[in-house]
Amino acid sequence: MGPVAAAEGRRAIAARGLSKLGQVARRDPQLAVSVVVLVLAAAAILGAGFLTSTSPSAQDVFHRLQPPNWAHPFGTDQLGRDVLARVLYGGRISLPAAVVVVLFGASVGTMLGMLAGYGGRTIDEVVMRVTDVVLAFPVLVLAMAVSAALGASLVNGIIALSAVWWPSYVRVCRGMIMELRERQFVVAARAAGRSSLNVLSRVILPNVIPALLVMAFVDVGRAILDFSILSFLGLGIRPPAPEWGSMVATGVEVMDQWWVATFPGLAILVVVFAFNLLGDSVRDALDPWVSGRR
Amino acid sequence: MITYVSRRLGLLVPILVGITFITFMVSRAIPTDPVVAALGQQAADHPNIVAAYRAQWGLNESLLIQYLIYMKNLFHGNLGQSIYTHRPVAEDLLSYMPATIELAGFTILLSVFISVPLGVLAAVKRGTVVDLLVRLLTLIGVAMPIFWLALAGLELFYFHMGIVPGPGRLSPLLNPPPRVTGLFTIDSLLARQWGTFNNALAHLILPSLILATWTAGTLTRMTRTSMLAVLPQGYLNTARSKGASELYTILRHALPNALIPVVTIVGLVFGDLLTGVILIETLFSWPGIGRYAYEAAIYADFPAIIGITLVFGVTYSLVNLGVDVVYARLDPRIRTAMALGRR
Amino acid sequence: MKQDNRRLGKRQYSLPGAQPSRREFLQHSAVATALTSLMSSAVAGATSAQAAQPKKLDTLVVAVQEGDTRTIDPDDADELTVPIFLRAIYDQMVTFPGSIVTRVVPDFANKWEVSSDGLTYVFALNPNIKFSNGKPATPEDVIFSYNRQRYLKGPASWFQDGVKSIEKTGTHEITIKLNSINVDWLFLLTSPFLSIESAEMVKAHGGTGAQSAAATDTAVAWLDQHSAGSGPFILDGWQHGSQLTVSRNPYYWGKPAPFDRVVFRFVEEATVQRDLLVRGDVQFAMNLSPDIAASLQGQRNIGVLDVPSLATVWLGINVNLNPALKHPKTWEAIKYAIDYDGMAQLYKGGGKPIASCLPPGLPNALPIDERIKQDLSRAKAALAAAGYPNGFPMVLTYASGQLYYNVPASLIATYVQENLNRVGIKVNLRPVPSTEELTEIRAGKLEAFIHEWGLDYVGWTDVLPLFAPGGHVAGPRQNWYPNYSRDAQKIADLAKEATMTLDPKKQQTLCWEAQRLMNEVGPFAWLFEPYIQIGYRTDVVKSVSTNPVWYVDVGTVELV
Amino acid sequence: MAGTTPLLEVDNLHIAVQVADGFREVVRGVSLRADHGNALGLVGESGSGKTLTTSAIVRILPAAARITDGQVRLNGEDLTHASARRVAAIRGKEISLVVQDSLASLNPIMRVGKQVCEPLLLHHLVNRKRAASRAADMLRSLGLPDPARLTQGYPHEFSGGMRQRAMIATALIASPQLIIADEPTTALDATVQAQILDILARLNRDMGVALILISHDLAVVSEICDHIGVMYAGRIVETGSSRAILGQPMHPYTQALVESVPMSGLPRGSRLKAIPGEPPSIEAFPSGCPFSTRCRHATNICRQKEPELTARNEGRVACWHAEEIANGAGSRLAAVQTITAASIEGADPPVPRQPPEELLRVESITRHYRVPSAWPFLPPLHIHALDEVSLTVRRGETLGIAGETGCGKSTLANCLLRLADVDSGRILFRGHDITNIRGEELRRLRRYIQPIFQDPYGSLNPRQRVRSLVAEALTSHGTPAAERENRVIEVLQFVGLGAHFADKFPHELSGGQRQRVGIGRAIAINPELIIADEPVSALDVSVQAQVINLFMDLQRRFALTLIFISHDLRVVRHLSSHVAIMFLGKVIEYGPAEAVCTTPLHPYTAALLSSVPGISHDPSTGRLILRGDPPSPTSPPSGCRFRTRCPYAAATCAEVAPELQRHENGRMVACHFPGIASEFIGSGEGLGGRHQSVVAARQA
Repeated sequence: MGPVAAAEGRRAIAARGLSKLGQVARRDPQLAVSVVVLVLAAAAILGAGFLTSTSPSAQDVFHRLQPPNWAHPFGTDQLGRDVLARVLYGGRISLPAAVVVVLFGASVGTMLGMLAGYGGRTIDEVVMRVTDVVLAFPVLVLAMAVSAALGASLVNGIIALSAVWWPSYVRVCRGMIMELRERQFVVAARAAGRSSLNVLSRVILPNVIPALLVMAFVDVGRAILDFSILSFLGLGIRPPAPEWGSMVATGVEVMDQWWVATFPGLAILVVVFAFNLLGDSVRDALDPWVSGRR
Repeated sequence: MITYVSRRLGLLVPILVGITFITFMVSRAIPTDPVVAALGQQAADHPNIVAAYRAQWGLNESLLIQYLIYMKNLFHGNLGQSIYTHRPVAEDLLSYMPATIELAGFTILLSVFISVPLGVLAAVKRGTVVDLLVRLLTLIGVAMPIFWLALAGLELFYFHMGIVPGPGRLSPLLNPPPRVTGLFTIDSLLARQWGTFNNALAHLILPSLILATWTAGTLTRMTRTSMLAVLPQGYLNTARSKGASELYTILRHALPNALIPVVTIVGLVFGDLLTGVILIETLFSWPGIGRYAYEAAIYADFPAIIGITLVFGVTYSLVNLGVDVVYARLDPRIRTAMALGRR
Repeated sequence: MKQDNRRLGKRQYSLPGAQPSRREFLQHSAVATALTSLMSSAVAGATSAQAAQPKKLDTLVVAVQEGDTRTIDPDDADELTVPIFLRAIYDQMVTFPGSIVTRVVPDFANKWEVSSDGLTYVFALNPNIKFSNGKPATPEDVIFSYNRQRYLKGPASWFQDGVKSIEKTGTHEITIKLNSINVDWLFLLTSPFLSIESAEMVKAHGGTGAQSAAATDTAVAWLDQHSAGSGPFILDGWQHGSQLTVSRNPYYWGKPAPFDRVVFRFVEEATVQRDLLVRGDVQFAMNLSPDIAASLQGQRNIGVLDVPSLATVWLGINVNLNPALKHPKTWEAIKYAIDYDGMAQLYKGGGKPIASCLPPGLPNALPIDERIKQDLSRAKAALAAAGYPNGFPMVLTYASGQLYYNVPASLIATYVQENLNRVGIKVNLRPVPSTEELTEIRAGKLEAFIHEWGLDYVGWTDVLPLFAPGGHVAGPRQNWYPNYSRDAQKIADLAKEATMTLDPKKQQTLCWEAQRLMNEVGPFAWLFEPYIQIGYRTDVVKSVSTNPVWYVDVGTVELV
Repeated sequence: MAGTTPLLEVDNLHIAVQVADGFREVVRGVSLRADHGNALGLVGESGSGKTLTTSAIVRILPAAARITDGQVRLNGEDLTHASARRVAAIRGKEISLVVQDSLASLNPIMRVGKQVCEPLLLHHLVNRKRAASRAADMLRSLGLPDPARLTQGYPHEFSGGMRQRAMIATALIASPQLIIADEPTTALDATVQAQILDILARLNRDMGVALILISHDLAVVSEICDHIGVMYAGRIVETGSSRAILGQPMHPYTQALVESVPMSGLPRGSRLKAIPGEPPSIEAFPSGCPFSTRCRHATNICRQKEPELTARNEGRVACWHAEEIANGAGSRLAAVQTITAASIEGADPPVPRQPPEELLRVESITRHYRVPSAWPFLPPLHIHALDEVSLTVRRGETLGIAGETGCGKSTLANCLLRLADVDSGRILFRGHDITNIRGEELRRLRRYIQPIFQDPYGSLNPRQRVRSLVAEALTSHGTPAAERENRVIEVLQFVGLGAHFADKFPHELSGGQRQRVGIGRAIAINPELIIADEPVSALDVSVQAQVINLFMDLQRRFALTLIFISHDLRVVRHLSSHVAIMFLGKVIEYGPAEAVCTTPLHPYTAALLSSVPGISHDPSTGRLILRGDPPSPTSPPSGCRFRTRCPYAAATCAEVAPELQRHENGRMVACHFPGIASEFIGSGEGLGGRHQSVVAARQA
């Protein structure tokens, strides 16, 4: 199969995916809800400047810890900063950070998984042993250790999570490749005279990637949550940058002023929920395979 | 089976070596002076104390040698001294472990008791309002930032409503039961201290309920999925064709089969649980490894962090080994495969 | 004695601090605020209490952070969390009269004489004191305790460094000779780390005061679960992460406590401590955050005690790293750019402004109205004079997760950052784990930092000389040495002279002059003195003595 | 018919199934009767509604299906409206079910014994202990040698045949009056299928249990049923006695079904009368007579109005043209017989003077699989997939390879395709040793050898369009794009798909269409050898015939050399010039197809032939029914591997493994007593008696 055919294939997949999505949306209000929520959230985060004229870092200690009011719909925090502005601008950190973590983890994991699944026994053994080691790490403890070692900052938080994010992709990717290798259409592709690299890149991968994409989708939600945990523990980000987890953490000190912790907490809940909902629907619609993730 | 287990245990060794190696190297990446960190300022000013310490941990040697020395000490049960608590890490771990085991164990129990009926119900009533509700609830559970939920829960149920006891493992007015297992519930039962038992149990409820929002969310979803996979199976129709009632068919034929894959998920969920434990123990003043881990991370207390990763790693691996063994006990197909393999 | 008292900048729950005395109240000291507020609220509680059935309380519960408590052995411990426990079970040679920390009163010793050269101290011991095993105390017990601390070579052994010899010079008399003059030595003896335990009891469980103690002493573990003291309570046991329990000492020589037991319940979260207190599950909450304490003010049956910590939080500048920060004018800009009054909004009752490195509770502190106040035009002028009219970038390091007592470091740092940004100084905040921060500060590697200095013992000599050029703090950490400038040399000389001066009046003049000069040309911005805010149940507790060292002396609690 | 109440009466049953946009009736007015001692067969292709109908009898319908009209009466009692409790009380006790997939139908984690006796316990017929012994008894009576072991074991530990017997035991244990067997032998090997059918026949005959047997295979049904109903698109289109249905089918569909099976009588290579098109999907039944779209007799009325089932001759038929067709077609049976006679005389392929070039030569290749155990770190299992197999294929020949599950035929295919490596031995293609070639050389070989796979679903990449699938080999071997496109169209048209199929994705195709794509892909590059592994076994009967015809077109048009692998000896025989019979990794017989199939030399070949459910079979003649199941390939028996199942095995068989030895007429056989069984096959009656006595003697 030449590049033309490959392109065709990809376009076909995309077209199929889209039409499938369209069908699902009609039948599946769940999907519609999640998409709407995410689009609204994205719009709010991107358009933060339009929704509020307050800077997320502007302090006013003489109006600190004000309950929600017209000037500050979500109230103010300990330094008198506007919680609404911080929640909105915080999304600009939480979301991209999670996406980067998942992108990194997914690509590294997929590459290693391909190596393990297609590179022969020795490579497989080595990769899988290393993966086992990282898998046996409690994710958060390792991330905490990395973060503690490198110091708290956005980049280090991302590094810390990325460092522990890839193993599940190795496992899934390897498992799928191992299974696909034995499938008849792959055997058929070999019999047609494709080289093994060609079989991997043109036949196996296109069948692996959609499943991994769905998995990555769900993972963005998880990554937001984990990043917020890291920040909550004071390891994810430096002040005064707004990040949802760290905002909840500061709210811990002032539980009586419920708004300080509640709004960023809700932001996490809503966005992660929407991602899970979305991943769920897409998974059901596109690929029953991913559900066997292990 | 025995060979299998011992092989798996053997495999733990490289995993543990890997874990300690990585954590050790990470710990050496930070600029903290291990001597100052471990000994404190006063001692750090005394050259002979410093020299003795450096010798004990080989701090003048190369990193690899330091690691080997660390492993040698580890082999003798010496994990070093915690920078934060100033106590030997091994001693800390031992004293904190039971609290975590109790919390995690209770959470798993609670999750299973919540998830299995919910998951079965949702699967059997697939597509109905019940199913939708269960799915929404579990999704919310999975998406919930539990540190936030914990705070809200404490504020609401303890502080405002007073229907659960406050943080900690036991009311301050009670003495812990005589230590046998270190689990207050079990120890108090052994000592027949019913009041203490009730109190310890009451203290477990809120933190484990909150922890369980995560685990139960995942488990319910798995139970549902697994049950949905079992429901169309031919043997259920076989059972019905034998004259079995619907309830009998679900409970005796479908459920046992559906639970088998769920068991393997418990192992995975356990990983999440360890994460949750760090947050919940910190927020609930629960004197366990999770809180220890939090403090250790905050203070870059690497001797403790290595110890904690070891404990977590071993626990995680052991739990998953146990899960696989249980899995094999439950599923005769796997058992056969193992028996064949041995031959 | 150049110790960082904070070994590692732990979360500052417990610091050595100001303290209370057991029975004696003075109304005149600067520290008396806490006591007064306590008394007034106690009185209010008592009068308006309409005698709400004084239910009999037999267990006093104190919510406190366990922190880094490593041992309860008074000769081995040095952690800042321990004094509250030690004070409940042991006596010291002398102690403070209640909350007053400017003079000492008898405790183990009835009376004492100091030789004119200030090197020999003769103590007459109180013959009525008995240990918890019923045996009377003797000079041997003192000697044993001090020697054991010295020879255990634990982290607290430096307390004995200045001691040349200890001898029994009578049935109830002991003579201690020092190596050199220490104007604060009697104050040092109040430290709970210098508690006196029964030689007989400790020896019976493997303790020794011999030179080989470091290798042969095996009593530490026993002392973690038992006590051998003469204080109002006996240690019942200590469960890590859970609680520490003491019960009434039947042989106590003073007034017996009005309850049987005290449970120190370890609760790390301030909100949780608050919850426990409000619900009445505990009678004291030791670690309230300022906002929580503020929210408790005026609540029914709840009182809040503000106890000065005698610690200093300051912004320190290393005069040698960032080129912009080599110029004293930029220091001045920083000092005048910070809005100290606004900061007070943040720490609320959890702190008070300070005028210099010496908190107002210590002798020789600069009067508080001489403190620096925000002056933006002066700050900008200083920047221009330094050649940075548009400001400059700098990195400000602090210990992430640390609390200055109960004020989060990150809150203060974020605030300072914004203040400095207003005059154009672009501050990049750098939170690091406290261990790392301490390592880097000690190595003089941080161009600017916010840090807290706590006392090893109550005495101005543990502060001022260290901040003077070339001192333990100013020298290695900030690279500010006497040869930096003529003013620096002068400050160093003034400080040195003060420590040699026995005349209080002259001492004070010298100290004030040094502090004023430091405020003018020093690389410091004094931020505040943290306060410990302690919540208590006014429906149960009538009065208690508080103190910067052991915060609450549970032996002095009077019930309603 | 009237007067007595029949045991079971299905009356005008309608069942609707929920589809994307509402309910669709998929069973439309089916009526049936079953009585004690009767055996009713229901035949139909996938989607004909036969399984739904029988499920509805016991009210075990899929969640999406509803009974919309009609009644099911058991001894006069209406089950369609009975309470769930009442129906449950009848299931297992009055009516039992035996279904197709015994592995899926047994609870994998429950001991077999417990499952067998469960009906007794559920109906509170006996106590637990007694139930267990009854289960063992029942299993023993079904000819299972060691019932105790079976009852204590789990389903996966046993072979398909044993499981199916356990299922039958379960169905029987509460002594029901009616057994419904839904495709009870479909997944089983031919020899095992014969065993199971034998059991069912005896039940019906000897114990008087009423039987409803459902199958897609008319041959299977005709073996034991006295009455047959043919279903199409949710209706019964014809019903009557077995003899009538087979001998004088009145409905064109029935006729086509009868003719589309390659029976022993048909001359090799003759085209089968395949039904065009595929069974209608339940999403859209055609209007009018649903068969009209595929019927060569269809007229306007057929397309407009659906015919009623009306009595005609002995049976009933739903066809507008039944009369003409019945008259026109005449007695097919007679025709078949004459053809048979003719073909046997002249069937021997013209023996070419000069044997054509040897295209492929296999010299004693051996392949042992290491199957990793299900758990890590356990030693792998060794499966003796191929043991010293030697073969020769000449240009233009079609070699058929037949054998049961696990005999190694697929492994052989993979080795020949060089998709799997061999442990020892040599493979020569056109004289070149290709045993160990790799890389570019191997890739070039692919141009000459192409595979066709069994599973039309699994063998096409779901992400590729038909065009790129068919062009795959061309692309890989550098054919220019323009030429490629032409070739794709050409090939698609040849395999009977229009050019417009090039843009479709596999999931848009039906099973038959997919398999055509699979074939087109293989021939696109004009290979010299095609290896087809079970290419028709996943297809519906009528579609199967189309594909077989396609293969014959291939042979004729391209003079292809073909290796055709199948478990179905009927198909192999029909297509092949030569056959090789495999048993447990060995070729045990080889020779010209017709000769091997008429005079088998190896008892196993004889047994395979004998177990083919033949429509023309006379039920009174005996069959060579083998004992037990094929032995495990992980530990083959000593000596002759067939001996444990061979009715003729002697002492020497256990000691000496027979070599594959030449026989006359280019035949080869690996047996110490070649021809011992073939005496019976040809000589008509009397055989059965002797077989059975031999079998009985061995079993005793």
